[in-house]
Parts: sequence; structure tokens; C-alpha cells
Amino acid sequence: MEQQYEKQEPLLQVKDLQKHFRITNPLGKVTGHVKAVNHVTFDLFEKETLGLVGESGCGKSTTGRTILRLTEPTSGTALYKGQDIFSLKEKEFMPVRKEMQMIFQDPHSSLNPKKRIGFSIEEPMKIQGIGTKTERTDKAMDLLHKVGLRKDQYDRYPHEFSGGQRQRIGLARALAVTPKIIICDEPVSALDVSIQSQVMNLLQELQEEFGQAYLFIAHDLSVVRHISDRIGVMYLGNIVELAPTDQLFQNPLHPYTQALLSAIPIPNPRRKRERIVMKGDVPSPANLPSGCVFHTRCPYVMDRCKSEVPTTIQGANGHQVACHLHM
Amino acid sequence: SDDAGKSGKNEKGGTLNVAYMAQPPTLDPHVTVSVATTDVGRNIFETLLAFNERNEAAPLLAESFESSEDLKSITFTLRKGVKFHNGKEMTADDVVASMERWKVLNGKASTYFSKSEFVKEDDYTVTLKMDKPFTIAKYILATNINFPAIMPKEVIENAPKSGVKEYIGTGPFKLEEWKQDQYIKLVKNDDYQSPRKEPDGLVGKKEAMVDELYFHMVPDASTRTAGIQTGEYDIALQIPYDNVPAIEGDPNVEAMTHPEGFSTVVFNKRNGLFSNEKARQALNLAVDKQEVMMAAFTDEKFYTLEHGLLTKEYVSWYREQGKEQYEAHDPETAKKLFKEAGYNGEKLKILTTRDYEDQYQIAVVIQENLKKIGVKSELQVYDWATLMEVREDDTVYDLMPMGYNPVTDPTQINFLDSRIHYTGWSNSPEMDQLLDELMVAPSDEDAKEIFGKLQHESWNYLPAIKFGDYDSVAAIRTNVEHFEMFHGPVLWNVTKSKK
Amino acid sequence: MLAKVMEPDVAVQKKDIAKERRSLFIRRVWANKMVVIGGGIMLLITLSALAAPLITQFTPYDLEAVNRLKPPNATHWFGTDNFGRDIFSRVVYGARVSLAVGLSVAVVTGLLGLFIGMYASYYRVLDHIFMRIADGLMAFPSILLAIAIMAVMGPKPINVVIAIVIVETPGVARIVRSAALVVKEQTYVEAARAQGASSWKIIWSHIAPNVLTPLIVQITYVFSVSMIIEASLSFLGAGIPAPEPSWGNILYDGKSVIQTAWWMTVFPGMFLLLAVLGSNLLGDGLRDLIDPQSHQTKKS
Amino acid sequence: MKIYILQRLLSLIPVMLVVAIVVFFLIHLTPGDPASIILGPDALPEDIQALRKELGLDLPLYQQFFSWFSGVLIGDLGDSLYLDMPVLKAFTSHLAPTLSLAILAQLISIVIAIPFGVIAATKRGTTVDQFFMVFALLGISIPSFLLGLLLILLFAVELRWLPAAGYQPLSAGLWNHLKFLLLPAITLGAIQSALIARMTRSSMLDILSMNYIKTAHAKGLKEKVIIYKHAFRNAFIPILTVIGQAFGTLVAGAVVTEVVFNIPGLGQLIVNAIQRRDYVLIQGTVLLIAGTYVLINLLVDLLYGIVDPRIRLNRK
Amino acid sequence: MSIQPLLEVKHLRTTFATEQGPVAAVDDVTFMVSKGETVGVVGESGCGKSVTSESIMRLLNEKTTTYEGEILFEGRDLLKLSKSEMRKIRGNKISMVFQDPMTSLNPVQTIGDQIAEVIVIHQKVSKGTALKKAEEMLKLTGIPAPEKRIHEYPHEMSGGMRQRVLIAMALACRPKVLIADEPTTALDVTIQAQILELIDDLKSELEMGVMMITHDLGVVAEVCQRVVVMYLGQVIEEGGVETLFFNPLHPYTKGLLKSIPQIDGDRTEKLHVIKGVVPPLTAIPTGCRFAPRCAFADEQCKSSTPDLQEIGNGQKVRCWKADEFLNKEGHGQNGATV
Ligand SMILES: Nc1ncnc2c1ncn2[C@@H]1O[C@H](COP(=O)(O)OP(=O)(O)OP(=O)(O)O)[C@@H](O)[C@H]1O
Ligand SMILES: Nc1ncnc2c1ncn2[C@@H]1O[C@H](COP(=O)(O)OP(=O)(O)OP(=O)(O)O)[C@@H](O)[C@H]1O
Ligand SMILES: [Mg+2]
Ligand SMILES: [Mg+2]
Ligand code: NI
Repeated sequence: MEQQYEKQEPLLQVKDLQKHFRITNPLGKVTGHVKAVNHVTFDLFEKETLGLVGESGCGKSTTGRTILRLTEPTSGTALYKGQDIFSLKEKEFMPVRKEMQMIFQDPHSSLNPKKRIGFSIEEPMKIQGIGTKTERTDKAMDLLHKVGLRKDQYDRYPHEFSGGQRQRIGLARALAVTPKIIICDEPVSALDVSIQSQVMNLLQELQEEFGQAYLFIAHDLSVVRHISDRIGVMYLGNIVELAPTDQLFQNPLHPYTQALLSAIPIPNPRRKRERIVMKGDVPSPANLPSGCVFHTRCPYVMDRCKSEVPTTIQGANGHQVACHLHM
Repeated sequence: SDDAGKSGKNEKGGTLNVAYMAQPPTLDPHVTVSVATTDVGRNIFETLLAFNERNEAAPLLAESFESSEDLKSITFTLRKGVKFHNGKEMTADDVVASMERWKVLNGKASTYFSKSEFVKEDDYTVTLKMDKPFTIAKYILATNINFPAIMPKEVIENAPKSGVKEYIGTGPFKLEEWKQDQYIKLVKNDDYQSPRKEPDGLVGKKEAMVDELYFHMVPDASTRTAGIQTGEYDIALQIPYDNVPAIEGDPNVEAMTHPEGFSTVVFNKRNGLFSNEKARQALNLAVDKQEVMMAAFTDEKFYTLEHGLLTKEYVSWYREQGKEQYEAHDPETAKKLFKEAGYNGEKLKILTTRDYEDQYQIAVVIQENLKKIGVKSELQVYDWATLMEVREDDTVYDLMPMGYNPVTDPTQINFLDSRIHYTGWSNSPEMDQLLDELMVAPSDEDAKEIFGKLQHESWNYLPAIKFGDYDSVAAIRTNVEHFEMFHGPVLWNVTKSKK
Repeated sequence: MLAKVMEPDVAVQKKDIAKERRSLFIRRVWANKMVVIGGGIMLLITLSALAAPLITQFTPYDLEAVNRLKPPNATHWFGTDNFGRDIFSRVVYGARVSLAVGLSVAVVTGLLGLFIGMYASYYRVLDHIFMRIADGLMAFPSILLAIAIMAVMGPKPINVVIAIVIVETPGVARIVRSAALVVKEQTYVEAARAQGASSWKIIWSHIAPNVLTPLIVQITYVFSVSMIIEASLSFLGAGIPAPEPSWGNILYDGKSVIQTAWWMTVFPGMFLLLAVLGSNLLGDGLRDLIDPQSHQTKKS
Repeated sequence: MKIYILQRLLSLIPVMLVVAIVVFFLIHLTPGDPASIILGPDALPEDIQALRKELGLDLPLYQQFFSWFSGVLIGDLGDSLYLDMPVLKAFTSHLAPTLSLAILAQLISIVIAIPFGVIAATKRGTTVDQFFMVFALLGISIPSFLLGLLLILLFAVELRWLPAAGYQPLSAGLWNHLKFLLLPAITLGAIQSALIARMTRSSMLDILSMNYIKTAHAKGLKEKVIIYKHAFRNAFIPILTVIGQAFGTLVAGAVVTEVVFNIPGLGQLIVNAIQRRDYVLIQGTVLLIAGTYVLINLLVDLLYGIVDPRIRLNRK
Repeated sequence: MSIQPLLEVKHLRTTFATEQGPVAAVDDVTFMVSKGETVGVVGESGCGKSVTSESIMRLLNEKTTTYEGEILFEGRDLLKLSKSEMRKIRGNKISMVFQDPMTSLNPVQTIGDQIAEVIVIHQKVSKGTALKKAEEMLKLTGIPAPEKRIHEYPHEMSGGMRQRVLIAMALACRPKVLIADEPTTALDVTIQAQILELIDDLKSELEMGVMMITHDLGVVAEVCQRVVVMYLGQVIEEGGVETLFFNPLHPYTKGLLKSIPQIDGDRTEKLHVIKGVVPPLTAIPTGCRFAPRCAFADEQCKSSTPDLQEIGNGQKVRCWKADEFLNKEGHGQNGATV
């Protein structure tokens, strides 16, 4: 389902988002800053799934959390339906919260262990003042059913559920207030393959039924590829490449994307590929390299990469890349 | 019991360790009524007069003294060759300076002697000149608390208000070191000039027999007991009565009882139920004095049921008046009297402290005795410092058990005199009148006669109820000889053998 | 795709599950020796304290000066004290006071500590203020505080409680705070925030239930410690104002006669020891019990 | 590092201010009056009034506070009303016994508690574990005045091994110094060791379930090596906090124990000062104790760095 | 068979004593590892992979664990060795690398000390020599400037480096068998590729047998020669890597292979789902353990337990219907869409 993005008004526009954390040692002394998100710009359209991939610690979750204002951004703007949500007061932001929900990365810690799951699912409705007590209970039961759980599990505690089931409870909770956008923060990476496929299928089905937009964060490219319409590739807090899914896989432009694609182990013993093995480790986000952040590991590194920050260029079909090779 | 030769008794030298309860605030006897200051200070400082064994005022630094015919002046002849610890000889100048300072600083002296003056006649003669006849002046001058120590004139002149900083006296011991809250160390005064007569109470021959004398500050009574048993201390004062069996069971330690004071309960006579004389009489009838003394002092060995405000020890002052009232015990009448006094079920407040366990125990017994006749009461227990302040408030208490050190003359009994505004606030013009008469009585005999009337009046008016006299127990290692308690520990002439 | 008809056996199943859970819980309680022993001890002491008038022949106040310091005998099972009062009844009535002090201190410090700890963990500014005050209070000699409070406010049992509460609260608040700081970072707290839950709701509905475990352990500790502190305050003359018996002041009375009247120390001492042991066992056991996750094997 | 220490020292200021205000008003609002204490129980009201005036106690409270506090700011804590010395001198002379006692007590408790805790943790759930933990609990179930007295009766009165009470400074010889401190140190140590043993046990249990302990097993190391070399050092970090805090409270004065054993330490100083309502001394001592307490905590925090390389301050 | 088995696990059953009674986390596991061979052990979370490996090392809590069966290493049954004999084997003849490099190193010891420690105890050399060796091992694993690194603490290194340190530690005594328990799950793909390559290189160099535990079939496909598939504490299928990927017989293996999204698969297609959930160990189904989730299960499957039977070509499978599948579909038609 290719879409003509240029003509559509984006639901969410994120521009130049930055988030830096202070690092303190255990005794409370500030020792530096983690530049978790440095330069993130993307649009999210109605009913689309935008994948966000990148290695662990590259700032994917932080991007998602900042958009929901679970942590305050250092700089940048985010327009939801044209309204800058970063400038809203917490009270004014409340109605927007209803339309933007999140599924969290870790199914084990995202549910309050001391609360029955029914409570957890009803809570967002209660907060937003939706329905009466019984209506909410009915809706929660209904949602449980939708995500493939039994209604009689309504008054169980989280520890009685498996990881996949908890992830579905998280999904049910996100759906409770009929959001327009769901930020899915690695909703399947903690799950087993056999459960992973259940959740992914469910996400797709629900999107077809309700038409939300997903910001789908993951680090597993094959998973993201399966579900996304477009994919953004992040490296050390920057989106280095963003393109429609098929285009990205057929014609990866950024050397990092290329290396990443080649490093994914393929479950097929007959296909031994040419792997691009990169030197070195990912630099620490507390100590970012100058110029292009990828230059320390890039096989094609040039002199200007070390000093000059590449700008993002717009290619055909909305294929964006930030690399000096493609200037 | 001088049994020399047997185990080397009467030896000189050594260190004597005394376990003492609390540290004195200062060693300057002029500025404080602290007993601790007396107990330690009397080894360093001496007075013109002091008490002999019969509790009469007798000369100490004075060779002799003499009252004038009109009883308006007393002339003291000083002993010659008495040296201060700084080597200077004591003369009339020092005496006048010291006595004048004491006269201002001692509360009672400033009342009684405010218009009197100490005058130097010559280097060894001083006269006290008073504005009116004052028979019992000598008792006040011989007082052992807040006593008129004789110090060098220079020290007096340089002294700050809070007390002298150089402790220089004429006594048998000199101050060597004062380690705050740990110990006070005295050493023998080799140049000491002793009176020549035989030892007699606090006067007569005095000699430091040990080289060093330590007062260890040991606030916890159990620790004092344990310490005397282990031999860390040679003398331990104020041993809990209940520890006496343990002490007596120890062959190396013996227990010595000595008069420590008398127990009373003081009434708040300004406010509340006990402003009514009837209520005070009711209480007197309600409380079983035997039970009170038993509870506080555990055994008849340690107390005497005694009505006299100045007891038999003070041979010459002893009077029978009041005995009848003292012995009366009749809860039924008490109950009636309470009702007549207007008692209607309110809770009486008994103020007390656990810092003096006997007072506390008396409070408990009073409470129980009152309960038996249907009078409700509650204990208000404070720490000592707080109690001292609280008791000045005439609205917060009805009763307060109090212990007093033995007094040596009637003027020292605080609750008799309305004009000193002592807690409890006595207000009896009759007693005040008698006190005034007593002070200017033409002779000792007359004074004592008047005291009999005063005691009688006191048992009628009941500014406080006396329950009895009590003893305290000191524990002494058996190798310590000649130790006695007389208005406190007497530590000169004490020897310690090596055993 | 609305609610399908409930499967018929769901209701039955639900009951079974509840029953099974209950029986599992009971089994776990029984299997947890600490809870059984600790709870048993505490129950016994509490019951005897409550039934004090029934099981004693004397009131704890009846004086009998002639009968003072009698060793245990048929009438006075635990002997008599220095006023001739029956030690057995004093110990049993003393349990009331001591347990009441322990309990009220535990409850009040628990609530205060929870409250302060929670808000300190949640708001940075409050954290600084509370923790500086806590530092100050902790650096403050606690005995001084106690004596001063008793002196200012009068010697009443309630003031003993207040004094101990002031001394113990900073510690509890710190424990709560550090536990809450960990819980605060949990994803489910963030999830609640994402839904727009108010701070109040997040603090009390999401964080608080999850700091109960360390709190309970700490509170049982405070419970026993406060009985000991009360005893020490008695020693310094600032404890429960007698003649009200408490284990602390019975022990203190007994101290001076320890060489001649062991019964004045041994019996209240034994009860104190039992109560401390019992409450600590109970606390440790409860921690294991209310924390079902601690029983589960680790997940992937 | 230096900056860090400086910051920590600066944070002392608010703590001290809190303490100063609290102590001043607490103590001045407390009934009781130094003048009447100095003059003794039979003193007359007029005398007491006169002395109050002399001591400046008749001024309005805020005026007294400012005159005291302005002195404190320039380092003058004033003179004790009762003891004939400046507050600072009284504090330092009473600090030594307390410090000696605290150190000895701490050593004793560590020596007892840590093996107890470690063994209990490694034998978790067994009778050994339960026995040790009950034993540790005994330590906190006996009021220290009682334990102290029992120790005196046993070791001093019965066995005559050690003196009953008192204190000798270190200058009187090490043994002379120690023999007076041993019994009180055991009394205090018993309480502390109960806390430390429990902390050691739970901390060890946490560490023993860590992955790197499994790694150590997989290396083929002996159980003992794993427990003491790998597990204990890691478990020591939270234990250190408890020890630090315990030490802090010990220094703030083990009042009861000091009274029972008659050790002239800070605890006795403060109790005596309270009983005598020696305002200046109380205020000054409490301030200094609070300062010492904060410094000890700082020291403990710096110690963390030695035990745990992750917290080293001088590294990036 | 020509290859010499280094490590043979035979009918291993590991039982834990728990509150709910005894629980057999591993039940009848049989496989072997030969010299120079990498055997992959796959299966979803909780199926007993780690318990198997820790049973081989005997790392499980002695008090609550009982082992049955045999674990033969160089002809000796490890389960019968004394504790001290076992210690001589651990870290020396058989080494292990754990899943999470962030928590598997002692945070308060320098990494040099940690590596040297294992050398000192097994080779009885001095600390200095051991440190030299540690440095060599670090160099071998490709850590730059190892002479500096040995003085550093774990927290000063990135995840990939820490995993290399763990590998260096495991290989320090040149073991015969390396057990790698999910060595790369905590790492990024690009670093994972480096580590897998490293293990593979070292395997050839040191001629080790490697037991590679993972649930990532991609990893298996890249590095293993043979694969063991586990389900609920049992081996349900075993065979050469190609056989297993292209001719899986057990319905679980097939389902597993199908539910992975392929990097080059058809995106519009729904992912395959294995219905149902893994039952808890306390409620193991009678009969075939997979039967409740299996589309082909019949009465026999539900009532009696199948054995692990040899099909030929080194392939073994635990399924009553194995023959049926073999005949019906023949080799080469199932499994991953290529
Ligand atoms: N609250 C925080 N304080 C300090 N640093 C943080 C905080 N949250 C995240 N970081 C740091 O920011 C960086 C980006 O973190 P983030 O969680 O966004 O990564 P991610 O891409 O989601 O990684 P993963 O795949 O592991 O979830 C990391 O280095 C992380 O350590
Ligand atoms: N000590 C134990 N006591 C009881 N049950 C245990 C114990 N250790 C593991 N188990 C159980 O044994 C089963 C197998 O666990 P194991 O750790 O081997 O799984 P795994 O295959 O390694 O999973 P993962 O991929 O998550 O590491 C699990 O159900 C687990 O709960
Ligand atoms: Mg993330
Ligand atoms: Mg595992
Ligand atoms: Ni597909």
C-alpha cells in the first residue's frame, strides 16, 4: 500500500528533536551528558506504520518517550495535527494523551505487579473520564477478548501471565482510549518467535480495524520490514536514513544501513552472504564523535566526515539520507 | 579501732579513690548551694567556724570567737601561721574580703547580714558588727553548704561573678587537676596547719593521710556498686539500699549508714485544694508515714520515724512539739476532712522526678494512700532540671515530695519562712513572727525554746509534712580506715593500707 | 465482535481458582516457619496483654511494702518488686504499654515515613528539603530530642511515642524513598504517566503499593526498636511515667537490684526479647509472603 | 574530586542551620533553667534571677539566638555555663573516648557480624542460618543498660578480668586504654552486629544470585574464593552504608552505655549538659556532633569509591 | 561414526525441588558434541536450554537439584565426579560463556585479574605470568590495546568488549568444550556478527567442540553444523543444520521456522502462528508434550509419550507421526521459504 505522502497532511511532525540526559554518578555528581537524541526529524501520517530501527541505545525509546512528553525534550518541536505539543501545559496536553498511546518495551515491568490487569486496562479510561464504571469494565473485558485473552482473566495479576500475554494486555491498555497514534516501543523484542508472530499479526489486524498510525520501534530489521510502510534508521541519536520499506531494502544508501542489513543473521544455512563487518564498537552517546557520528566505523570514511556534520537530503519517493557520500 | 601493726594500718600515702555521684558546678563554695561543691570543697577550703560532733558551731580557722554582751557583734581571733596553698599566710584582710563576698553571694547571709559588716581589728582579729542582736549568727557562719570559705584577698578581688577560677584555700588538700565529668584530683597539702585539738566533727585535728585523693564522677549507682566491689574505688557514696546485701556479702567491702536528710511532701499553698489547711491535715492523716519511709528507704535500718525538724542528732535543738500530729494516722477522718476542704473528685497533681528515686517512690505511695480513701491523683514525672522550673509555677501542682539535707539551724528550713518565696509558698504570719523572735532571742536557750513553739506551729499549719529522717549508705573497702560521714564525707585523717 | 457468551464453566473455574489460591496461600503461610512462629509469639503476647485483668490476681499498682522483693512463689508467680507489687501483673499489664508504644510508633512512623519518602522521591525540591531535614534530625542526638520533647510537652506516654517517632521517622522515610526511586523508574509508572495519570494517582496508586515490602520489614524493626528505646528512656528518666508499668521501666527498676532480685530483670527481659524476636520473625516472614514474585523462578 | 568534597562540605551548611535553629529553640523552650541548676536545689528565687541576668538569659529569645549564632558564624561557640571551659574544648576532650569506643565497638561488631551474615547467607534456609539470625536478634532485644550491667557483673565483679567502669586515655598505655573500653564496646557491638549481620546476609543473598557469581563458578573456583573474593566485596557496598550510619550514631553518643560504664564521652557530655541546662554547651555540642556526623557520611561516601570502582570520583 | 564424541549427554533429567513439589526442567535430553563441531541448541524461552548447560557444568544449586542420566566427557561421567574433580574441569576442560555480558563480570575486579584468576587456578602459574596470558587472550579476541585494558574495570567497557572478555576468560585454558549460553542476545547485530565470527575462528584454531545455545534461528543457520531443538524440557528433534532447516519433521520445528519473519519474505502475508501457549512445568501434558498445540495430534499423541527416534542421516525426532510426515511430504518440501 504505497501512499502519496506529499499530498497528505501529516498527523505528527517531529522536527529536529533533541534530548540530552545528565549523567550523574551514584553519589549525585554530574559527570557529563548522554546525547540520546540529537537530530531526529520525521513525519507520521494517518494509518501508516513508520518503523524506527537502530542498535540498542541509539535513542529509539527516548524519541518515543519524548514525543509523549514522558521526558521533556532538550529542543525541537512536535506538531500533532498542526499543534505544537511541546509548548502545551500538562493540563492542555491531557486531551492529546488520549490520542497518543504507547506500548512499552519490557512486558515484565510495564504492568503494575500489585494491580489486577483489569484495573490497568481501565485506568486510562478512568483518567480521561470515559464512561461509567460498568461501561469501563465491559470495555476492558471486550478489549481482553480482542487481544486474544479470556474475559475471566480480568481480575488476575500480571505475574500470572506470560510475556506475550502481558504485551497484549499492554496493547489492550493502549487501545482503551481509541488513540490515533500508538507508539510501539519494541513490542515484540522480548518475546519468543512463536509469540512474536501472534502479537505482530494482532497489531496488523487492529490497524486494519481501527486505522491508527503506529510508530513501530524495533531493532530487528526483519520484524520491522514485515510491518512497516516506511522505515527510519537511527544511529547514535540521529536518523541517518529514512525511506519506504521496499526501497530501503533494495537500495540502502547509508553505509550504516548497508552494514546493518548485511549483519542480520538469516535463518537459512544455505545462504552465506558477504557480510560487511565493521570495525570497532559503537561510540558512547556520552562522548559523540565529531562530524558524522558514524565516521569512526564507516568503511568509506572521508576527511570531511570527521569534521562536517552531513545534512539530510531528500531523494525520490521520500528517500532521505544523511551522508556525505550522497551529497 | 586503732589496731596498728596488724595489717599496717595508719599507713601514710597512697591514692584514695572516691566514687561520687555528680560533678559540682564549681568548687567556689561562695556561689553555690551544691552539695557536691561542699563535699569536695571542704577538703580545699576552710571556714572560721564549723560544726563539731554535737553540731555546735566551733572554731576552725579561728583560734576562738566571742559574742559581745549585746549580741550585736562577734569577734574572731585568727590562728597564726595558717598558709594558703599559694604559700601566703592567712590574715585578717583575707578573712574580711572572703566574708564580705560570701555575705553578698549567700542568699541567707545577704538577708540576715545585709546591714552587718566584717571589720579588721588587727592582722589576726576580725569583728562581725551587726545592726541588731542575732543569736544564731554563729550557726549561719558555720554552715557547711554554700559555706564562707576563706580565700586569699587577691583571688577574691579578681573573681568573676560566676565563681573564682583559682581554687586556693587553706585546707589539707590542694586541687591538682579537674578533668571535667571524669574526676577531680586533690593532692596532699604538705604545709597544712592543723588545729591542735582532737578531731571533733569537722573541727579539731585534720591531716591528709593519703597523697592523692580522687573524686570520680560516677552517676550510675549500679556502676558505683560494681566499682567498689572490683576495688576500683575505695569509697563509694550513695549505694542503693537494695545493693546493701550484696555489699555486705563481700568480705572486702563494708557498708556504712549515715544521716542523709529528711523526707517531706511540700504543699502548694497558693492554689488548689491544699491552700486549705484542712486538706493538708487530711493528707497528714491519710498517709501512712511508715509505709512511705519503707517504700523509699526499704528497711528500718535506713530510716527513722521522726517528727522533729531538727532531729536528735542536733542534741540541743531537739524538741518534742508536734509529735502527736506526726503520729496521727486516720484515713477515715482524712476522708471526711478532704470532703470538708472541698475535694470533689478532681485529680490531684503530684510533682516528682526519677532523678531522686526516693522522692519518686514517696510520690507513688502517696498516690496509693490517697486512692484508698477515694482521692484521685496523678504523677507528673519530670527530670530534675525541669522539675526545678516547674515547681516555681503555682498552678501546675498540688503536692511535691522533697528531700532536704540535714539542717543545722531553723533558718535553713525553707518552707517555714514565707518571706523567701520558697516553692509551696507558705503564708503564716505566726511562723514568720516566731522566726523573727528566734533570731534575736537573748540567748541560745531562749532561741531553742522559741524553736519549740515554731515546730508546734509548723505541725499545725503544715507548710509541708515531714515523713522521717533517712540515712544513706556509703561503701568502704576494708583497707580504708577512719573514714566517717559527717554532713558529707570526711576524707582527711583517712588512711588506706596496701592490704 | 462484542462479548461472546461466557463459557459456562468460567464461573465454576473462577471459584476453583480463588479456592486454590487461598489454599495455596494458607499452605505458603504454614510453610513459612518465620510467620508461624513470629505470628504465634506476637499473638500470644497480645492476647495475654488484652486479657490482663483475667489472668492476673493483682493490679499492677497494689503496693505492699512489707512484701517487697519476694522471689517467685505461689501467689506472686514472678515475685514482687521493690514496692511489693506483683511482677507478673506488671509484666502482663506492661505488655499493654510496651506493645502500644511499639505499635503506635510503628504505625505513625510507617505512615509518616511512607508519606515523606514518597513525596521526596517524587519531587526533587521536596527531596532536597526533606532529606536535609532528615539529615539534620539524624545528626541530632536522639536522646536529647526525646528528653527535650518530654520536658516541653510533659511526661505522658503519648509524648514518649512522639519522641520515638521523631527519632525513627527519618530512617523509615529514607528506606521508602530509596525503594520508591527504584519503583519510579519502572515502566508501569511511566505507562501511568503516559495515560495522563495525576501525580497523586501515580504516587499512591502505582508507586506506594510497590514499596510496601521494604516498608513492612522496616516497620517491624521499628516496632521492636521502639520498645527498646522506651526502656532506655526509662533509664535516663524520660520514659513512660510510672507507676504505669512498661517493660522498660520494670527493667529499669530491676536494674538496681539485679544482684539480689533476678526475677525483676529476667521476666520482663524475657518478654521483651520474645516480642522483639517475634516481631522480627513476623516481619521477615511477611516480606517473603506478600512478595509472590520472590517465590517464582526468574523469567527468561 | 576536590570540587566534589567542597560541594559536600557546602551542603553541610543547610544541615547545620537546621540543627542550629532546632536545637536552640528546642532547648530554650524546654523548662528548666541553668541558673537554678548552678545554684542548686535550695537556692532562692532572687539569686536565680541575678544569675540569669548575668548569663544573659533574661534577654528576648531572638536576641539570644542572634548573639549566639553570630558567634558561631565566626567560629566562636561560646563557653559552657557549667563546665569551666569553651564549648570547643569540652567537645574535643569528650570526643576522644567516644571515638575510641565507637571504633572498638565497630570493630567488634564487624568481626562478629560479617562472618555471621556471610555464613547465614551461604547456608540460607538451614538451621545454621536461623540460629545465626536469632542470635543476631538477641543483640537488639536487650536494652543496652541491662546488657552493660550484666557484662559488668560477669566480667568485672565475678571474674575480675576487667574493670567495672571508668576510662583511661590512650596516653596511659594501650592496654590500660582498652581494658576500660572493652565491655562497653561489646555492649554497643552487640547491637550493631545485629544490624550488620542482617544487612550482610541480605546483601550477600542478592549478590549470590548475580550472574558474575555463576561466571566465577564456571571458572572452577572454590566456594570459599567465590564467597569471600567475589561475592563479599560486592556485598560490602550496602554493608558499608549501614556501618557508616552505625558509626555516625555511635559518635553522636552512645549515651546509655557511656553512663553505665562511666565513660566521659560525648554522650555523657550531652546528657549532663541537658540535665544542667547548659544551653551554650548543648547548642555547641549538638552542632559539632551534627558536623561530625555529616563528615563521617562524607568519609563513607569516599570509601565507596575505594570499594567500588564504579563510583571512583576522579575518573571519568 | 568417524567423529569422536567429546561430550555426550544421555537421558539427562534435572529435577528441582520447589514449593509445588519436584519439577523436572529437563527430562530425557540426549545429544553429543564432537571435536571441532558447533552444535546449536534452540527452543523457546524456558524450554530448558540453560538448565541443560548448567547441568553439564553442575552449576545448579546442589541442595535443590537432582540429576539423573549420564554426562560423559572424555569417557568420564561428570555427574559422578567429586566436587573438587568437577572444579578442575570447569573453566579448564569445559568452559562457559553466559548470555549477558553486562552482568556476568565482577564489577569490582579488573578484567585482567578476572581472566588471570582462571589461569592461576588451573595452570598453577604465577599471577604475573597469568596476567601476561590474559593479555594474549584479550589480543586474540581482538580487543585493541589489551595491555591497557587489563587494568580496567568492566564498567569502563562496552557490551561487545565485555563479551569478548568473557570469551577470553572462557578460552584462557584452551578448553575442549565451550558452552555458549545465548552469548549474543544482549548485543547489537553488528557486534553480534563480530562475536559469532570470533567464536567460529577460535573454534577452528583451538579445535574445540562448541555448544551454542540460542533461540535465534538465524544465528544457528550461520554458525552451527548440527542443531538440537528442545521443547518443554525435551529434545524433540535433532539433525544436521541443513536437514533441520529444509526437512524438519516435528510440527513444532516447522512452526518455529515459519513464524519467523523473513528478511526477504512476502510482506503482505500473515505470519504463521503456533497456537496455544507453552504449559507450565508443573502441568506437563501426558503423552506428547506438544500434542495440545499440535494440529496433527490424535489420541495416541495425547496418551503416550513418543521416543526420540533416529530417522537416518543423523536426524532424530520425537513424534508419533514422523513416519507419516516423511512419507507424505518427502524431503525438501517443507520449512523455510527460500
Ligand atoms: N533517563 C535516562 N537518563 C540517562 N540516560 C538515559 C536515560 N534514558 C536513556 N538514556 C540513555 O540514552 C541512550 C538512548 O537510550 P534509548 O533507551 O532511547 O535507546 P534505545 O534505542 O531505545 O535502546 P534499546 O534498543 O536498548 O531499547 C542510551 O545510551 C541510554 O543509556
Ligand atoms: N532453580 C530452579 N528451580 C525451579 N525451576 C527452575 C529453576 N531454574 C530453571 N527452572 C525452570 O526450568 C525451566 C527451564 O529453564 P531454562 O533457564 O533452562 O530455560 P531456557 O531454555 O534457558 O530459557 P531462556 O531462553 O529464557 O534462557 C523454566 O521453566 C524455569 O522456570
Ligand atoms: Mg528502547
Ligand atoms: Mg537460558
Ligand atoms: Ni512474511
